[in-house]
Amino acid sequence: MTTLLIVLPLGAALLVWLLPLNRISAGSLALLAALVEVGIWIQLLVRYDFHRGGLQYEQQRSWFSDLHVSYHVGVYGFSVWLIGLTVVVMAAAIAYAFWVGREQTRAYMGLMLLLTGSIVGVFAAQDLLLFYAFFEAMLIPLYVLVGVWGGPGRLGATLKFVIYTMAGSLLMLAAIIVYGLSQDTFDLVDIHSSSSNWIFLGFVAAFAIKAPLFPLHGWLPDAYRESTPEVAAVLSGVVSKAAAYGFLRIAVAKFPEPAQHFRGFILALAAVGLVYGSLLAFRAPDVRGIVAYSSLAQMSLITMGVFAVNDLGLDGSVLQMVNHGLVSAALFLLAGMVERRTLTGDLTRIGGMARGRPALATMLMTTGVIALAVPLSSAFAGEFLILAGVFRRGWGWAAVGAVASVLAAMYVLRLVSAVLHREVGPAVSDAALDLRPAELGVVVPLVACLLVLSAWPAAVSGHSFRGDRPQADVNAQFR
Amino acid sequence: MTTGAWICLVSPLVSAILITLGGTRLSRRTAGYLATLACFVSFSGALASFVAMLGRSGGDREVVSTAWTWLSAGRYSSGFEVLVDPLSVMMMLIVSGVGALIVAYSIGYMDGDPEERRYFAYMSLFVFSMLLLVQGGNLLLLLAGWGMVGLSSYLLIGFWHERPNAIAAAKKAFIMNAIGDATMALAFFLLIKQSGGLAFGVLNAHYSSTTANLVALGLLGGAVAKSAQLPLQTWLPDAMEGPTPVSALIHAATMVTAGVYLIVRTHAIFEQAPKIADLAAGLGAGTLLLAGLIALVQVDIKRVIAYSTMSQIGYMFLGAGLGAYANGMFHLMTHAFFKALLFLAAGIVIHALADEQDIRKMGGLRRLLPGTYWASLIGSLALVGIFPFAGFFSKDSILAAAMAHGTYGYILWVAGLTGTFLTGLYTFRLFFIVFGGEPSAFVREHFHALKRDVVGVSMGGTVAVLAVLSLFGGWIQFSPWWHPVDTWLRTVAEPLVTPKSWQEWTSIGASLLLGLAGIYSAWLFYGARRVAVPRLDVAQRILERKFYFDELYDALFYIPAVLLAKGLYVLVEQPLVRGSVTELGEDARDVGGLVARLQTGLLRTYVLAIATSVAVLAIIFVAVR
Amino acid sequence: MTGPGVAWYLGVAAFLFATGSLGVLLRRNPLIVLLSLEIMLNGANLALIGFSRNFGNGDGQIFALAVMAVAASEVVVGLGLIVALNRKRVTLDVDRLNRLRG
Amino acid sequence: MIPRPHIDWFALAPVNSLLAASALALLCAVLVPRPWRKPVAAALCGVGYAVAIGFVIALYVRSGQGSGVVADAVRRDRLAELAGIIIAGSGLLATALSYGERWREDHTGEYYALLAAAGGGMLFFVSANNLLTLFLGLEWFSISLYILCAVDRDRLGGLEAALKYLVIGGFGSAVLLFGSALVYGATGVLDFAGIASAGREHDALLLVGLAMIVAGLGFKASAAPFHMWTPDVYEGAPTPVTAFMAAATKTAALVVTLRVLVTAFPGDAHIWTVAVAAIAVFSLAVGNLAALVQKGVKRMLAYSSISHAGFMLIPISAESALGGRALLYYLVPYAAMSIGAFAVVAARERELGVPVTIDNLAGFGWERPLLGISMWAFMLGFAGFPLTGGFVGKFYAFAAAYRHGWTWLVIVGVIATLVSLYYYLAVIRAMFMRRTEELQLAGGTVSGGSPPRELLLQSTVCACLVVTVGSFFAVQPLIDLAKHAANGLPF
Repeated sequence: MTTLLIVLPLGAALLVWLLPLNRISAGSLALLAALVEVGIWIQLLVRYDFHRGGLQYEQQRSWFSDLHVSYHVGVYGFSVWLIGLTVVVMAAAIAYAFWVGREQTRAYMGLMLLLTGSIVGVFAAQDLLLFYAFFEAMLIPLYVLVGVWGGPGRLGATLKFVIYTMAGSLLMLAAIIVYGLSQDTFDLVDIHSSSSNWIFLGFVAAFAIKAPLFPLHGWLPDAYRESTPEVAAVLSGVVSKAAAYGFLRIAVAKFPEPAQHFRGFILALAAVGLVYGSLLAFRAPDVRGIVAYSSLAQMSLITMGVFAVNDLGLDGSVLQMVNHGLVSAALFLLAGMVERRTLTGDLTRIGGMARGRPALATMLMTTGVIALAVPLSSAFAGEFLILAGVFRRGWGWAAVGAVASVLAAMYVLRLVSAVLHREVGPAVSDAALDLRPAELGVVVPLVACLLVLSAWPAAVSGHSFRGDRPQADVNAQFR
Repeated sequence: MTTGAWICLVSPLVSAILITLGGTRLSRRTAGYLATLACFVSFSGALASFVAMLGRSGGDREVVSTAWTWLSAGRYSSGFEVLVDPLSVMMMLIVSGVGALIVAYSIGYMDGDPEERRYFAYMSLFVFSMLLLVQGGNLLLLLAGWGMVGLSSYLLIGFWHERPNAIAAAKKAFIMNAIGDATMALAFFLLIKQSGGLAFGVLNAHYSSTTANLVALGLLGGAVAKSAQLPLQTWLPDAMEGPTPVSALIHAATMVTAGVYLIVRTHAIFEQAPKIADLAAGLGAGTLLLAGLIALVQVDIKRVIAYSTMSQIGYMFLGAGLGAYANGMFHLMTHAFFKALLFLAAGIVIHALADEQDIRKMGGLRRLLPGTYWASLIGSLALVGIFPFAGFFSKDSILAAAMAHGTYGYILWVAGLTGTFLTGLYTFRLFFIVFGGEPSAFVREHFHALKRDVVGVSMGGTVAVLAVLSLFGGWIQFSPWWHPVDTWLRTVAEPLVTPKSWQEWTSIGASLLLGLAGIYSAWLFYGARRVAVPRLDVAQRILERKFYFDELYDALFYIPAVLLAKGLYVLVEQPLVRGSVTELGEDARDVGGLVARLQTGLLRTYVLAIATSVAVLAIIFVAVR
Repeated sequence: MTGPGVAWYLGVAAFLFATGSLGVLLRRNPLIVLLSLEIMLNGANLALIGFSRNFGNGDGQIFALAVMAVAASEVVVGLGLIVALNRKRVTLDVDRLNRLRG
Repeated sequence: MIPRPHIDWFALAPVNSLLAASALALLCAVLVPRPWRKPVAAALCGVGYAVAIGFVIALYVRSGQGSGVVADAVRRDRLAELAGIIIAGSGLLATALSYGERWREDHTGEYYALLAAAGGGMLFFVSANNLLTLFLGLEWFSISLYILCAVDRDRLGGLEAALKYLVIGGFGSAVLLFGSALVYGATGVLDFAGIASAGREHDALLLVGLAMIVAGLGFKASAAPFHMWTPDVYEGAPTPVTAFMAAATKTAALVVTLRVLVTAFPGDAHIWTVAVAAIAVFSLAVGNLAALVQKGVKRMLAYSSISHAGFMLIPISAESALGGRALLYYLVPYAAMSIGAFAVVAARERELGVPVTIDNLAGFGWERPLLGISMWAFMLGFAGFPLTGGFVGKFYAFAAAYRHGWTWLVIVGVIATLVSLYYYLAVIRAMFMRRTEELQLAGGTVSGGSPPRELLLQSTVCACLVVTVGSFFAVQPLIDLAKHAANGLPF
């Protein structure tokens, strides 16, 4: 089943590329594939034995034996949730792209599917080299998606994005080689934990750039601004989670001592990033800027949770990964929908869009409110757990988090009211319609997921690690 | 008993969801009816559990019913559960009852607003959140409700979202409350660290004094933010930008008093941290004076009432902080009645004068709005605490409790009494200006009376009901002789102070006198206009600028934050973070240019290069052998 | 009878090789450059034959023979190229051959 | 009757078949009427390569353990045969690629004859077992290549390239030759095994000789600092020839380097491993940095081939069976990627009629999706992205370096890869992210309407694409091939 989850989108991508389809049929084929993917994931969710936990739906075939590299995939409890996030967000993104009607639809849809497959692969890979392969494979479609269909500044943005990311991943490659060869296996399950700081830093570099952590986020604003809304949604919603997953699955799980040794340092980076991102989001002049920097802040928060390395922090971070994935995806898509109507994201030129557009207002308000982690929302639950967890490592971290939560309220409300409230902005014409049914069909599922999670966050936080002891689970390297 | 509680909690949420999903399929009026119905259902649910509770003895009056595990991580877990005990039932009754009345009133007040549905959805959402706050079976849910009321208050203050002021006020309110939420959350983190859970039970555990102090401080932070006490009081007056019923429900009757409920609910921790408890009482006293003074110069009818709310909540904090929990809660209840009454009456006035709120343009409404005149008279007397109106019974008992608290208590007592005088003064200033004298030109021009239609009935009817409540609601308890509220709440929170009867009587006498004095002087200045209002420009300006708190906070927090953000962008983001990589790339290209320049295309250069490198290679080989 | 030691032969060979390479380095006429290449190769040949005699096995001499053949063909190709270039009215100067660079 | 050594004709069959093809092609240059000349000659050349491939594969299968042929002048072992497969394959592809090349028709016969001859020379070269055959093989294919560069006599660039190549190549082979002479002088033998067993490891003469041999081979592998001819020749030569050189010459040179160093000079490994590593680092630096600023695609690819010489010298410097495997594995996708890349360049060239620069690739990817996507894959492969064999190749190379204890070399390689991204991605960017409208041609003319569709060229590209991507998934079989080949060497 795991392999199916990975292969299905890839196959669909090939199909979309090879068959001479027109725009409609190509788009619907891709959408169909994405939805089937979701269906398969639901199967996985239902069949996965959360009580037993641990690695399930394993598959292993030797890739090249002399260095003990194998195609080894499987899912843990938290991988189930992250894969779910991926398939849902990708389905929404593909649907939106289909509705908007990107030119060269076949290429676009194929790349989106390819992306889906590789991201799922990242979350399912249980072999270091396979993980790396998928991790890199994500970059290929992203590069083209941003570079071809992106905005005016796309070329610079893509170049920066790729160079940054590759710098990190190549360090990771070096780390993987050293780590795997020194242990004479690349299997994430069998490989023993290491205490080498250098290897650890190699991995951390890659994930810290991908996440991103302050100050390695130089690629983020351009990439998020220049790419099409759905790609931005995927970037901040899903791709960044691959990094957080890496922190959790490799950096913390395989390097207990270094993780402890560098905890202060990384928590500090995350804390700075949290406040820094929130502040810059507060001054960002356009819708996407706010969301982009807020996602910098949120990823820092998640990293905090992971490196708290205790029950609360880990469970919270997994929950928050899912939340932020859905939230930022929804926000970017909504931003795209707003920009479609106003042709600009400049906050000074839009406003007052709530009047006569109840659907848009409701969606944006709901998502925004969840984004600022108002209590009783799933985002609040995640943030609460993370901060409670990191509080155990030192009250200062949690205090920073608390400050950031106030800042979050500030920038989200700024965003919401700049778009919806006050007098109507010059760029908003009365002809600008409310959300179309198709657009609702894209956003409502995401928001619905968020509301369900808000009613029952324990669904994720309580079903990510075996039993009730994530910490033990992590320290036992997920055995 | 729990079924009733669940019904009480869920029905407003259901109506909110229905109205949202229904959208335009519901007529505006229907939405109003739906919301009202839901509130009355939840009130009956509250009544049901109240009756059920009466049938039980003190010990097993506390029941927790868990629906599902809401949040869990590792060994920590919090259920989605309601706690039904005397305290929560009392709050349920107040919230759903007053809520129902005010929602009913809104049908009339909001009649004709294009976005009525949204309004009633928000209102139902608020009632749900408030009920969640008071019913939540553990601290986490309490915090959840805490935040949700903040949210719905934000939504309702900013209901008329095309008014920049309304939006600004809404943001301000939300962010001030977010600060409170944050401090509460920190307190909870500490609790989790110390005791591993957030059930109310953990509060009774014994903690080191530092822990207790910190936790209590965090909770107090939340309380003052929510109840607009010093130092986080500045948002409440601005919140009057919202529709009047909202001000009545959220910013007078229920939400802003949540701080008092919090202190009573978590009294166990405050009792372990007496200093913080005293601080709470002190803040209450300070606020009641501050607000009373500012209220003297306000010209916006709603703002005057808002400040009076602040000062009344000051009384409640005073009581709760001193450990006179029952008295605090009792005052909360009566205050809910008469303050709602005042606001709704003010609402009628505003409605009748085409949304004018400036009292300087009003006057002589006595003959035009007789019913409202009597209603607000009752309300004002109750507010000042004149026998036999509701405020009399509750306020005086608090003052008495203060006397029983030693020297510190006496200081607070004096403050409270001064407050009484101020209350009388500003309340009746408002009353005389609005109703006394002859109708002003403005009034004659704009006045239009209520008709006997749905609008009139919904507004007039609710005001009448509240008037009755403020008239007799206080008789439930007269602390010198009978005190059922005390006994009712005793199982939840044992009061720390029991004033002797002479203290009771002295404070009753004193406050009555001072209250009447206040009213009399108000009559001199504004009613009969015998004496000209004394003008002290400095004081006037300070009071009009509300002691410059807004300016102070802007200078202290907002402006630095903005500057910091800008600075970071200019100094860090642009040059260091964004620029660095591009520069690296440029450098690499430059080096590449140099290397490529070696490629002269001249054959002999190439040969030379090869020859030399061969020579070098050979020499090295021989050298290192 | 005995002649000079192998070292001498090596010396001469090296001298020839150096001369040839200097020729390639310094001369600008492609014909002379080709000539210098030949000299280099012949230096190598001399070394080979000298060593071969020294060791008394024939390998070196066979090698030398092969090298001569190769050298001849190389020169032929070179001349052909030069002729072709000349047809294009290019002055025979290797320093003019710098269209391809950078 | 004089005794003659036993001759294993089967072992020589590949070389001979190519020689035969070359001879026949030459004949048809005179006998076949002009209109038929091109197809016939090309067919002969192609058949020759095909047969050669067949023989080489058969040989690979049949020569489990290596054996000397013709009095040990030539070696028959799996190393030679595997290299032979790669070379002959590239030759076949190059033949297909050349068919569509537009130049004066009068010398096609000779062209294909030389192409076949060059291939034969390389096959002979990789199986060389002593210094004499080494030199002969080297000159054999070098001379053929000199002429191939100049085959289009109308293009001055070709002539200039050819002359430069000849002079510098001659210089290089002279160096190699003198080095061989010195080694002979030091040891008194010519065959590699003998040199190894002569026990003169620290003799100055031998070391100087070794240095010169390393230089000569590095020259053929176009490794810095012996690389300087590469960009000019690659740019000047006709694109199919460039493709052939890039793929086959490098393969031959690297394999032979591995063989010579390991079999003949194991005693001085401590010296030459460091030297080779240094050369590798130097090549990586020079190749990548210079490639950053190139405008012409062929020239850029030339520099990239220099940097790849660096990448593939890393495993040689590791001097281990793993290193051998890494090299032989890497050569497969590398050959495919270079031929494919140059094939795409050729296609664009024929379409525009002007040298291809990064700028005038604009929009190419959307006009010719197949070629565009293939080029995309090749560039990513060069850059070592997953889903291409380039990734696994780099991985193996670095792994070998790490096993040898040279983590620093891994780091250098990683940094080099990062730098290389700039120019590889520049190609993709031009092809897909720029619109055709942005394309200003310097005097060139876009052949209006639908560009020429060449079945041969496109199938060439497809074949390369298949190998490039396939080698990522089918690592195990390739590695097994490489393992058996490398085990022939005395590590």
